[in-house]
Amino acid sequence: MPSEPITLIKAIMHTLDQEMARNPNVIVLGEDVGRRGGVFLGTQGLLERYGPERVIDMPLAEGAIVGAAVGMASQGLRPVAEIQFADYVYPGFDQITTQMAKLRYRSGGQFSAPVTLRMPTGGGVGGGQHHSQSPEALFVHTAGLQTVMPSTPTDAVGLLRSAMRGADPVIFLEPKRLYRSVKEVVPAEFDFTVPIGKAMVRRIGADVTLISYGACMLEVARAADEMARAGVSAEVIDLRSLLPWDRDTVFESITKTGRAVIVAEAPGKASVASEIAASIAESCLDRLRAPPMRVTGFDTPYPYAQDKLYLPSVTRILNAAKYAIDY
Amino acid sequence: MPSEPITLIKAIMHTLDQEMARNPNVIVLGEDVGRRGGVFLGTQGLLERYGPERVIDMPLAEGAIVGAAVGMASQGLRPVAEIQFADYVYPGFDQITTQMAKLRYRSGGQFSAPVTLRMPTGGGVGGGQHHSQSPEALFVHTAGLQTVMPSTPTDAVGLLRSAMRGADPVIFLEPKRLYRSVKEVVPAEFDFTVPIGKAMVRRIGADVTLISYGACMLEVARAADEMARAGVSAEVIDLRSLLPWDRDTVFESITKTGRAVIVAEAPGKASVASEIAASIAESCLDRLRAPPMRVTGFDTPYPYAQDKLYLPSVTRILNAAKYAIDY
Amino acid sequence: MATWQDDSFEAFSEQSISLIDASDRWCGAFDLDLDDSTLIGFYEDLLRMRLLDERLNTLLRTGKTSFLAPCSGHEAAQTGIGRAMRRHHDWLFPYYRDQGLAVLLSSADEVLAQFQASCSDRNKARQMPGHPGSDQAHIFTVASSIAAQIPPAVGAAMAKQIQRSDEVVVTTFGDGATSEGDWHTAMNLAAVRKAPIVFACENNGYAISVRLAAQTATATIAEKARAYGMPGYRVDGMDVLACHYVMKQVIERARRGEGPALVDMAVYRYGPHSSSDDDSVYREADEVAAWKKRDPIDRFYRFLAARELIDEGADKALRDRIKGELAAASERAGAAGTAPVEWLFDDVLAELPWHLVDQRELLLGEVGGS
Amino acid sequence: MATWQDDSFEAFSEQSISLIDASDRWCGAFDLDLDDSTLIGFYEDLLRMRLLDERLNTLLRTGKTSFLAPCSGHEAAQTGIGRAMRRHHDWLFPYYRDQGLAVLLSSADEVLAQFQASCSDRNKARQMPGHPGSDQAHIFTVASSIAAQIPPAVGAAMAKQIQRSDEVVVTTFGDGATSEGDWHTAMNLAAVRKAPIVFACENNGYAISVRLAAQTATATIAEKARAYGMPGYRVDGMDVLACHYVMKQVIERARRGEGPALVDMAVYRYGPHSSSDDDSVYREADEVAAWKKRDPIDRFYRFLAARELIDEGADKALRDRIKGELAAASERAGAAGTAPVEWLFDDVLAELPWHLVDQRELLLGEVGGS
Ligand SMILES: Cc1ncc(C[n+]2csc(CCOP(=O)(O)OP(=O)(O)O)c2C)c(N)n1
Ligand SMILES: Cc1ncc(C[n+]2csc(CCOP(=O)(O)OP(=O)(O)O)c2C)c(N)n1
Ligand SMILES: [Mg+2]
Ligand SMILES: [Mg+2]
Repeated sequence: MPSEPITLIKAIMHTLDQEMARNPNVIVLGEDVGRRGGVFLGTQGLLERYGPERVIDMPLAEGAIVGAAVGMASQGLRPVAEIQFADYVYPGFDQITTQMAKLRYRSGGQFSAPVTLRMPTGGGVGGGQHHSQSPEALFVHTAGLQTVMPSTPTDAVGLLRSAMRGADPVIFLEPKRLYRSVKEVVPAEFDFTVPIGKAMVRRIGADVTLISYGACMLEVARAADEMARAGVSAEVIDLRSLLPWDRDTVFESITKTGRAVIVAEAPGKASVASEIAASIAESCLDRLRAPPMRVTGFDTPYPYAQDKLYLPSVTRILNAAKYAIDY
Repeated sequence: MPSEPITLIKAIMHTLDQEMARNPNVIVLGEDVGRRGGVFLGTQGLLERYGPERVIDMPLAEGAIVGAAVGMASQGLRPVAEIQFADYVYPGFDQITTQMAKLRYRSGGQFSAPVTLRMPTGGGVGGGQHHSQSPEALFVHTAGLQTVMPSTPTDAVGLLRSAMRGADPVIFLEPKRLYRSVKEVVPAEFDFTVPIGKAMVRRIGADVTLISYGACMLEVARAADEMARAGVSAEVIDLRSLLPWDRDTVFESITKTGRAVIVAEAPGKASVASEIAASIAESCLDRLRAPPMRVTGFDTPYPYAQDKLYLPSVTRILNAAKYAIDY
Repeated sequence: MATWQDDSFEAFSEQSISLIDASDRWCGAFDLDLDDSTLIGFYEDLLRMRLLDERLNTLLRTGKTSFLAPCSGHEAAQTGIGRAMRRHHDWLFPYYRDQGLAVLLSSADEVLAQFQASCSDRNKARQMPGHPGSDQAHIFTVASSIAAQIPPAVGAAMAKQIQRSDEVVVTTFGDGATSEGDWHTAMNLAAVRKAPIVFACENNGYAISVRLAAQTATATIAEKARAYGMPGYRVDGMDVLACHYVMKQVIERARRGEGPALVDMAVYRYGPHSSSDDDSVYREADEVAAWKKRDPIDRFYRFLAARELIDEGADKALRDRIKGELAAASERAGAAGTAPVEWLFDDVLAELPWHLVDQRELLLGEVGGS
Repeated sequence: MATWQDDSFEAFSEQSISLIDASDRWCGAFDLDLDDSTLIGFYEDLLRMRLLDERLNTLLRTGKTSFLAPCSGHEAAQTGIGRAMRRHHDWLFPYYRDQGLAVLLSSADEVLAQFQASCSDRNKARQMPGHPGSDQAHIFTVASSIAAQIPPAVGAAMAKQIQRSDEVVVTTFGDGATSEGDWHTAMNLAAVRKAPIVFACENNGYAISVRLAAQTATATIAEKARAYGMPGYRVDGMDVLACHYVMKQVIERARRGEGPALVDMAVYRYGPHSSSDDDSVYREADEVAAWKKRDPIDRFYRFLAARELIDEGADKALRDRIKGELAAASERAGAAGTAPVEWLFDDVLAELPWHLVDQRELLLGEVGGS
């Protein structure tokens, strides 16, 4: 790992590089992952270093990408497959749900599919309906998968290592809006990992808990700043893992604040935000001083002209928090 | 419509027949929908009556089935496409989310895709992981779709008519466990419809609201019976439409009972049950006397040997209701 | 004379089909049956496509559009396709690199309005640039997902059969698209149903950075038609007449109810994959230069010049006129204004359900809209 | 003599490949090089598959299994495939009608344990009957979804390349499966990567009720290989020797690194699609009867009898022995007991996350489990 600050996408690239160097079973596959180094440059330099047998430019077929990764994983390899944009995962969805998620279960544990499936997600980049989607709910709903989304370079390193070294498939969602927005020195130790299933309290507070993940952590942080200026103390939780999610950290915070605002840019209906809100309601009712509020993307296809308006804004977060506090 | 009592699957078959007779634009397509009449006989007799141009045995490819239906619908036809089991919808998932759900939006309303996409869902029939799934959450999460699931022959008629005559795509989920379990005389009037978005209060009660849909209505009814015997009065709501769902009916009931138990056999994480629970918590907090409880399928792939144990049992529903009442 | 009553061009020919030879002369086995003004029209179409890319690049630089997948190098294919179709009658199910073809079948106004996310975009500025669509011009609105237009295209063709319409469907896609599952499901379905559709591959040998040899083990896309029992034609995609005549043949064959065909047009992408791409990372400048020597516009200019249908002065005048027209269309698109906030919610469904009404209210409250 | 150093059988031959002629004699262009005990072994395999279906039908009637997709009529194909593979070395990625082949490669005990949802099922009784799998026997556990095994099969073959293993992957599927998108994506990928895999189609001319002519516009499945640049072979699937020798050739070719192949075996499904189907609705009894005249077991019996390798007595003794073995295996599966409740939760992930621990507790509380 470089000792200077690096971006989230560079953190991913370096982690892939290190893991490939360390473990000859690691294979990278996807569209344009070779000479092009990935359209976001997440696999830059890997082809040159590890050759075309381990860095595979795949035909344009997500079903083949996911399916081949499953087959490789079933034979002891450690594939890291890339879907160019999360919006294009659907042609591979059958392979995800039928094979990747269920292979261990249906074979009674004889076979497993420890694939790391990387995909850039989320909007705010002017990409319209097919370069902006956040489909995490579909994966969280599908038993047999683990789903994570880092919001910092350090977490990207730690979660990607956990995914690539773990026993089971991981949907590794990359908030593309953050790819180059933050730089950070990442831990140098080769054994540094972020365990799947653990959230991170980004800011300690007392009045309201803001729960989010991925790119929305930006707006959440800004909202918390504004609230601080107004004398409201917000606790900020970055979920990092969406399934399994860190119930303990969230419930502990709610016990303290009595208020929850869950922020995510995916459409709200039957979403991860719904899941968290429902769980809070189920388990923390007597500690709640206000309804658990969801601030999510609208239940429309992702727009183009109103790209920025679609995303949960700082205002929308503040309004929800204010509602909870004034309740 | 026959004047004697008919099953849910017959209700579907007769409705398709009537609508085909009435509207030459109605086309039925799917695997084995022709001579075989569908593996559950939902399209029995249609080929003989309407010929192979309007009743189309499709090649074994769900992407082609959904996609062709979208293309037909864009040209003014009214396709009713069948997915043989909901578990096999995934190869067609890209066509659903990319085309069917988004065509109207992305074309600014120039084109639309009023496809009715029928599929048998749910477990309890010994079908194991690929003949038992309940993927409604995936559709409810996808903006641009309407999703319904009838639990009675009458609602099957009414909702199918609404779907086939409406302006937009409808995911029409058929609880296969109920296909032949109940018989009912269905309304004879040709104009009888059940509007999409309206729930039905199946039983009026005061102490707790049981909210469900599809095949679980069976266990919910049994649970309500048992509760009645124990002196507890349960209100029972059959959602029928999962998106848009009938917020008014549900919230009104919660206002009265202060308690909600949401029952669905799909896995619970990021599910329709989560959505309803989160919405209740968000909007009815001050009226809640207990946490909104979810009784759902387990977050595992659908099992085989423990088929019946997977489904929300009467006991599990009663325990949740008891918890809410004793809270 | 080319007659469209029989298969004048042979399917699966060893050599790719050309009608303009190395010295830029007609080399068809039949007589050229297009009149002079039609030939000039072809040239104008070719030029308009090239100049459209130029205009779009200007709009990019000035921030008036945000994305471009250039069509330069594909003009002969797109002109050949468009001119073989009955305009506003046959249907196009295009992909994102077909702005040239879209202008030919609709208008510069329609396409530029889409590129500029203008209030005058028939598609209500719902998508990123390069995704036109027009019910009036019979163009199915583009979606970015590769091959996703192809099953609906077949469905539309099946609808035409059922409706006893003589409209034919043409769907276009790149070489990379042929690897997708739904390309296959659609090809297979079309052949089984003998649907009136033509599959036109703008085969530029790359899917972003991935070369054809990493995309498929066949030498051509044309031969893939064998798997479906339909004819496949390999065509010189830098030869507008070859593209046109082959497309015309298979479109009219489809119209007669004789089933679908696959046309594999060997073109080249002069520019990067898109305005977000850097193609120098994965291909050599030499290769680009070699292809440019076969430029379809230059070639056709020489073809016309040899017939004394054009000269430098006329060419210059034509270019100026087209540039003016494109600039004016772009002006009009800009002048129409931008999309209103409410459009975020319209058309999710024909009627907004309660949750969208609520969400619209929330947003309008926030941004102070109507 | 058949040598596997060259392509003895020609790809895309007009006629389908047979090695047993109409009078049940060897008609190969090379000498039969299987010794007598191997030939008898083939016959035993064929019989075991047929008798397995019989046993399974009995189990169905007595409620000891709940579902069956019979393999009767497919025995020559399945025996030919299985005998061409190196047992416990090469990998099978099968589909739901391959119980016969699975027994050949693993054992009757393994397969019957799966059919009976026994505690001794290596797959922990997780699926409906007819979905065997065995890490030990190198059989990838079946999933019901058509064609879903095919991309993973190619991935496994790619793994063998990377691992410098000489294991070859064989994947089987029906004619209907060739219409799915992922059949295509996998075929294409395998050819591009020259992966050591053989695609074996058990082409029975029906996908449930849908005839091949409604499934594809090609006359054979074999010719679809052309779209991928791999050889395709059309084989008489009722001729166990033809199935065997062709499979052997392409498996060894793949092992030598020469790439994948498609084998299209024309078989017939004697029974209904499955125990839930009524095939009389969509096909004529005549057709079934006509195919039964070409029964692969009868034919091979006569072939062996002509060589004096079998007679009625030996046949009867063999059948009795196999029946006994199958009955005993079924007994053992039954005796092992049924799956415990906890199995509902194991193996969702290697370690159960909190929500599954909670759910397991909930269920055990309800049913009074451990
Ligand atoms: C389903 C899907 N996967 C991936 C992408 C990302 N992507 C956009 S264009 C492209 C390459 C397409 O190549 P080709 O079909 O040859 O068309 P060309 O751009 O060369 O004209 C890719 C991979 C996409 N748009 N859709
Ligand atoms: C993706 C998918 N779609 C539909 C089905 C339902 N289905 C089960 S078997 C079958 C027919 C398969 O036919 P074929 O591939 O020819 O195999 P055969 O049964 O004839 O051996 C169908 C449609 C399925 N299992 N998976
Ligand atoms: Mg290309
Ligand atoms: Mg078959």
